[in-house]
This record gives sequence, C-alpha cells and structure tokens, in this order.
Amino acid sequence: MRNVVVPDAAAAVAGLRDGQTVMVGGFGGAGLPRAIIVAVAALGIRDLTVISNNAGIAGDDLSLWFRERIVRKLVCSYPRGAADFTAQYRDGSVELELVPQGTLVERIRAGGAGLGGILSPVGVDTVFAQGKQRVAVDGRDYLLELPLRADFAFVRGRVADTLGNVTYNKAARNHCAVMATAADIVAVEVDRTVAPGALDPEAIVTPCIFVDRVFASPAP
Amino acid sequence: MRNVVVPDAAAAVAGLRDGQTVMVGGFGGAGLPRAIIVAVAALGIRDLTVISNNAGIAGDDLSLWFRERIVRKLVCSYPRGAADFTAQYRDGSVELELVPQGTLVERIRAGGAGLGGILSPVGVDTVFAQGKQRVAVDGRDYLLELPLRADFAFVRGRVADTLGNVTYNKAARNHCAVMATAADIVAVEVDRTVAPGALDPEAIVTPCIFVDRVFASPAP
Amino acid sequence: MNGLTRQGLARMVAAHLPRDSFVNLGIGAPTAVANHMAPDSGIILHSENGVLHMGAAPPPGEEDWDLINAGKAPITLAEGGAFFDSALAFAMMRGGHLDVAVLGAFQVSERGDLANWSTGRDEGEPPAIGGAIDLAVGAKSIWIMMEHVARDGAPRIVETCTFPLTAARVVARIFTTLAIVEVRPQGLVASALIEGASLADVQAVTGAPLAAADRIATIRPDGSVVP
Amino acid sequence: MNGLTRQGLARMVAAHLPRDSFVNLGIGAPTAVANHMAPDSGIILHSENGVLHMGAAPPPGEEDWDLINAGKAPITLAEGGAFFDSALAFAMMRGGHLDVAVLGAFQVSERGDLANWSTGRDEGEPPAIGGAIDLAVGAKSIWIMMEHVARDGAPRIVETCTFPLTAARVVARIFTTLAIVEVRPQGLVASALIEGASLADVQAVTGAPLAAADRIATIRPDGSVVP
Repeated sequence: MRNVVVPDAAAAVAGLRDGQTVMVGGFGGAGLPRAIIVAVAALGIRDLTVISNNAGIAGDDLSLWFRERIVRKLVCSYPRGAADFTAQYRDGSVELELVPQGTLVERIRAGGAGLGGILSPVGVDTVFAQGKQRVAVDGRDYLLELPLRADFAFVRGRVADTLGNVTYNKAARNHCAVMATAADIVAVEVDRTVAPGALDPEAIVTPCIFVDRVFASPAP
Repeated sequence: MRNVVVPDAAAAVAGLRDGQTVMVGGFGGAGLPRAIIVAVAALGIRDLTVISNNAGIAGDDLSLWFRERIVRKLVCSYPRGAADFTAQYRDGSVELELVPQGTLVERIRAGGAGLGGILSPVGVDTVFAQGKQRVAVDGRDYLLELPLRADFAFVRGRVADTLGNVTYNKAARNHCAVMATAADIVAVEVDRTVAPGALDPEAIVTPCIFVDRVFASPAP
Repeated sequence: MNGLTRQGLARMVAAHLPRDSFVNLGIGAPTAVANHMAPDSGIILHSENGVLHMGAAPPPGEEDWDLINAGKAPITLAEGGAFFDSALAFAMMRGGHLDVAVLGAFQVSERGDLANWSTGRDEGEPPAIGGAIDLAVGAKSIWIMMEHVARDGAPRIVETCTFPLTAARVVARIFTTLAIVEVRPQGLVASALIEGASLADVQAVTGAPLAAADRIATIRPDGSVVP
Repeated sequence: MNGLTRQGLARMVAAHLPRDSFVNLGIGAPTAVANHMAPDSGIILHSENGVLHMGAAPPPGEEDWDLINAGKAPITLAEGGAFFDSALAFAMMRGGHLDVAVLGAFQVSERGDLANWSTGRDEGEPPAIGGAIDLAVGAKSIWIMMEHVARDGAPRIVETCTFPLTAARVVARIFTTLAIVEVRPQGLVASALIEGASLADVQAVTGAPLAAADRIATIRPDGSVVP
C-alpha cells in the first residue's frame, strides 16, 4: 500500500538541486513549513527560483534563504518587511517578479490544473500589464497570465494520513492547498500522521494524489 | 443577522423568468436538486438556457423540464440516455451546446472567479475546437474557453446553516460546489438547516458569501 | 477646519456599511473600521488569506498564529465562519462576490482611478502589492478611506493620479478626514463635509472639482454624520 | 484464433497496472478491470465525479446514491478515500496527476489518435462526450482496451481514424482481445499475441502496420501473459 511518510525534513527535501524552482506555502507564518525551510538551507545549494507570497520577516522563515544567498529569483506578491531579502534585493543579487496575490495563486492553480493560462482583469491599465498579452472578451479587457509550476512544493499541513491525504489548520490552508497541486514533488510537514481512514473524507483538503512526501514535525 | 432560509422550493426559485439562464448541479442523481426541479416546472415559464452535466433519465429529474418544454438551449457534457431531452432534440425544438465535462466545470469556475476565460488543452484537433481561438503557450496548443455564468444556480447540499454555509454529501459535491459560485442567485436544497457555528469551519465547502437561498427538503 | 481623527474616520465608514453585507477591510487604517461596527450590524468580514466571518481579536495569550488576518494580526472566527484556500478567497474578490472593500489610498482621481500600492519613489525598497489590486478590481463597491491631504499638504483627490495605478475607474466613494465624496460619471460630488467647513474650504485642499450633492450632510468631530 | 473474453481482457489489463498507481477506469468495459486487481495492488482509483480511492460495489440494499462512480453505479469508499468537487477532479486529470487512464475506443490510429466518443453516425441521437476527452488529454499514460476488430470485422487499429477524434497523439498502449500493442514514435509494436496466433494472423485484422517487439509474449485464454 502506498505510504509517503518520510522520517524527517532532510528526507522531505532530498533531491532538490541548484537552479530548481520551489514553491513555499504560507501567508506570513500561517502555513509556513519551517522545518523544511531549515532543511533546504542546510543543503548547500544555490540559484533557486522561489515562489512564495512573502519573503520572510527576520526569523526562522524565508529570511534564512536570503541570508544564505541561495535564491536567484523570487516570484512574490508581498516581499515587504523582509530585511534579509531587501538587503539582497538592494545589492542586485536577487531578481524579483512581483505578482498580485490573486494572480499568483491563480497562475499556480493553472499550473496544477493543466491549463495554458487564464485571462484576469487584474492589472489592466497598470504596470502589471507590461509584457502581457491583452485580450478583450465580451467588451472587457483581460491580461493573459501564464501558469506557474515548480520542481518542489513545500507546505505545512495539520494532519496527513500515510497515503498522503492532508488537512490544514484554520487559515494555514491559504496558498498551501494550491501549491500542493502544482509541483513535481510535493512535500508536506504536518503535526502528525495517521492511518488511512482516520481523516473525514469530506474534510480532506489535499487528496493524496497530489502528495509525494509527508513527515511529522510537531508545531512549536 | 443574515438569514437566507426560505420556506420551500417555490420560494427558492421565485423570480425566475422566461429566457433566463439556469445552472443545475448534480452528476446523475447525486447532487441533483429534485424539489427545485419540480418547483421550476410549476412556474409556467419557458425558453430557459440550462447548464447541467446531464439531461435527466426519465424520472423526477431534468426530464420533467423537457417534457414540459421549458428549455430552449442545453449546455451539457453528457445528455445520453435522456429520453425526454432526446425527443425534443430530435424535433429540433431544443438547441444543444456539447461541452467536455472538465471544460464545462472550468468555464463555470471562471465565471464565478471573475476570469475572462481559460486556456485548455482539451479539444485541440477535434470538433470541440470549432469556432474557438487557438493559442500556443510554451510550444503547446490550447483553446480559449469562455466563462459561463447564470441568473440562477440550483444545487443540492446536505446541511446548511442559516447564514448560507453549505456542506454536501459524499460525491454529491460534484458540479454543485462550483455552480454555487457562478450565478446571480444561488438556491440550495438541503437535508436540514442548522444555526451558525454548528458546521465545522474547516469542512464547509461552499462559504455563505456565495449563497442566497436555502431550504430544507429531506432526502427521500 | 479640524479633520477627523483616525478613530472618527473609522467610525464614519463603519456607520455607512450596509447591514448584513460582505466586506473586506484592507490592511492598515481600514482594519480599524471593525472596531466601530455595531454588534448587530450582521456584517460578515472577509480576509483574503482564506477566512470568512472574522471575529474580534483574541485576548492576549490566546493567539493562534494559524488564525490571522491579511495584516497578519491574530484574529478569531465568528460563529458561522469558514476557512478556504487562497484560490477561493480571491475568486470571491475578483468574481464580484464582496459587497464592499474599504481600502486606503495615496491618490484617487476624479474618474475613480486608484493609486494605493506604491508612491513610485521607493528607492532600493522592493515593491509589494499583495491583494490590494484584486480587491480594487473585484469588489462590487470600492470605498476609500484616507486623510484628505498628504503629509506635505498635497491633495490626495486629484484630476489624474501621478503615482502608479492600482486599478483604473474602480472607486465608488471616498471617505476622508474632511468629507464624503461620491465618484459619479459626471465627476466628484461632495455629499458630506466636516462641521464648520464650506464646500469652498474643502475644494481648496482638493485637486479635482467637487460638485455639491443636492443635500450636504454634516460630519461631526466624532465621525457621526447628520443630514 | 479465439480472442479473449471481456473478463480475460479485463484481467490482462489489471495485471499490467503499476502497483500503488493512481488510475481512472473509463465507463463501460474498463470499469470491470477493478474486479481483477490484486487485493494488495495498492492501486488508488479515481472517479471524475469527485472521488479518490473507490472501493468495491456495496452489497444490495446498501447503496448510497450520492456515492456513485462516473458510470453512475453505486460504489463504496476505501479507507483513505476523499471527496472533492468536479473542478478539482478534472484538475487531477488535465494536470497530469493520474498515472494511467484505461479507456474504451472505437478506433486508435498508428500515431496514437483516439476516437472513442462518437461514430459520427448517431442520426437523431444527441452527442455526448462527458469526461472521456479530459482523461485522454490529461492522464500521464493512456491505455486502450477494446475488441481487436469491430462487430462488422473492420479493424479498430487503423492508419487514420475515420470517426471524430477524442484527442490526437495520446494513446500509449492498446490492449485488445488478440494483442498488446505499444504506440511508439516509429509506429505500432506488438509486444504480446494471443496464444496460437502469429504476428501475420493479427496483422491481417489490423488496419496499420505492426512491428514485432524484440520479445513477443503470449496471451493465455484467461488473460494471463507469459514471456
């Protein structure tokens, strides 16, 4: 029987290589896979492209990756208040693609759902329209937004069963549930793992078909 | 405090007029709002455009609407085994827009999510590509599929609270949860209604912001 | 001509929100509107990080850092609240399901253009947009709350925004420390003015022409409005 | 040259499915494959109406008509199963998350074109497509199971499909009542033949050239395959 439980964060991030693309779930600290973030920093890799709503504040979050200078490009909606990212941004050693939050999550969803893109009304007549195809539908203008996918997606869940079904805690679901559909390898850090059948099938948010690795890392 | 409970199916469908567009949830009998279907048939209206995965079989389902000849156009993925629809289709009195099932639900989602369309790989090089714009992204071809919205969406839930939050029963969620996002008036038939707070906030599938009317119609 | 305090402005906006409506309060000053909503308003607050029906802030020591608002402050969930992912949260916004979004602004133009994410002068600071733009494009009605003029005295209500736009032609109403201004097809209309000020007084610190509404209400110093 | 029975064909397909894989069995004949999967196969079955990890059919009298498969037959849920809406169900398909989809077909071309939704001759019958096309486009590997020839003896494996296409260049393997045929860039390759038949025998009822695999396995009458 399928069993995607791995022993620890190091096993969850195994195989991540220089130059790959990584999605990191979370909004602020909610849904942030902190043990995974630490494990990635320990890999000694570099030149990652990171897709994340935020860029860390200054603690045990994505700040660590910027401090270690392992990120080449950040695709992000709100990299504000992120001292370590800002330092690296100022010296020009990290590239930023700024994406409105709703467009960011919809592009990730498109990547996971096999769509070639979506037409969004967001950004028309703004700087966010630059370089994008403008398409009129039914008299209204939209921008063609392209899908995002990643080599790895790292998210924080609450409970997972050994098949890989995942629930989240409260608002920690945010980008995690969508990113978990859009990467070649999806690794989920959870409070605890349970046997198949222990989760309510109506309340599973991320079905196991999307999940490749799960490990328990009790919340602090 | 917001309270969207109405007394019965007649109240749930009030205001539906000739020539409007209606989404009907369900896949086969699962998620089919049978009391609403009967109530609509009793309105004496006509020329509806109906968006539904199926077209009824021969019982207390959409067959009734075709028997009563109140449908002018059907947007549907699988109108097979539907005797009453077929009779009307044969005599040319109802128009059919055949849409692959995944494209149907994705177009409805786009309508509910404020997108101008989506690029789908489904249908390229088939008759389903006729009349649609073909767009190449990253070397692969896609079809531009346009959003669907309706004046009314009718779906079957399991439990609703008085604010309008809805859960579904097992596989009855199907198209219901998506259609509930894409209509001006969303009416939900449920087993029973409860007070706010009685539903698990992690297990609510359709948050109340999408729901306009709810009524209890115990399953047979 | 003394303007409203932040509290007064928040109270004025809260009193105008429709009963039982679905509302998103933007991060920053709009968040304070929640403190002034009547307990029986029936308003259901949305947060773009995946929460519907936010309750009050938790007591100190009872924070759950997986239960936060868009400003990343801890919140509680009201009875009947729900959690969902960001895709559905933004579908609610972009799909026109919110009745009102209350947003801060740097500038609003007379045709309703909104500039609220960047002054275009953030040298060396990385830009950040978050969900403001999705709210501005998607909610049924966009209300702005802001100081009537900038810190340097420059008008924030202008003929044409000079800061980078968030969205074009989206603002419906502007609540400022001095006035309530409606954005109409024919231009801006002042429907309420701070007590003691004339339309000419407010026009003098406004960068676009203000017409007078048929009846102009009076804004009291506490933020209440009397016809 | 006696071909496999429906049961034998289903048994042959079931034996080839990878352990612990995510599989969708199309409506019609492919549904029967589930009856032949080993109890310890670990295979997780997907149904496009919003179910992952379908279990066996319920005993008579214990049907729940809200718990059905894509063919609208009552099912049960296995331990660790999940329900979700159709948008997510089809995201799983179109997004390449299924390992294998097993589909029926009217015709398959030598380049892997699939025609399985219409014979183009349904006079007066409304057309129906359902989710077959999404599966055909989206699953990582598309397997076809079908009678080797049509009822009138016409080949179903052809150079060019004459029926309306479901999708172009998608089929990876064809399991028929007479053979297993792999769709390769250079053309069709027979990797197994029914006991007692030569490649020439099968070629005679096939509408496109078949090359021989390096080793051709033998299909026993019960559907088992021996090297």
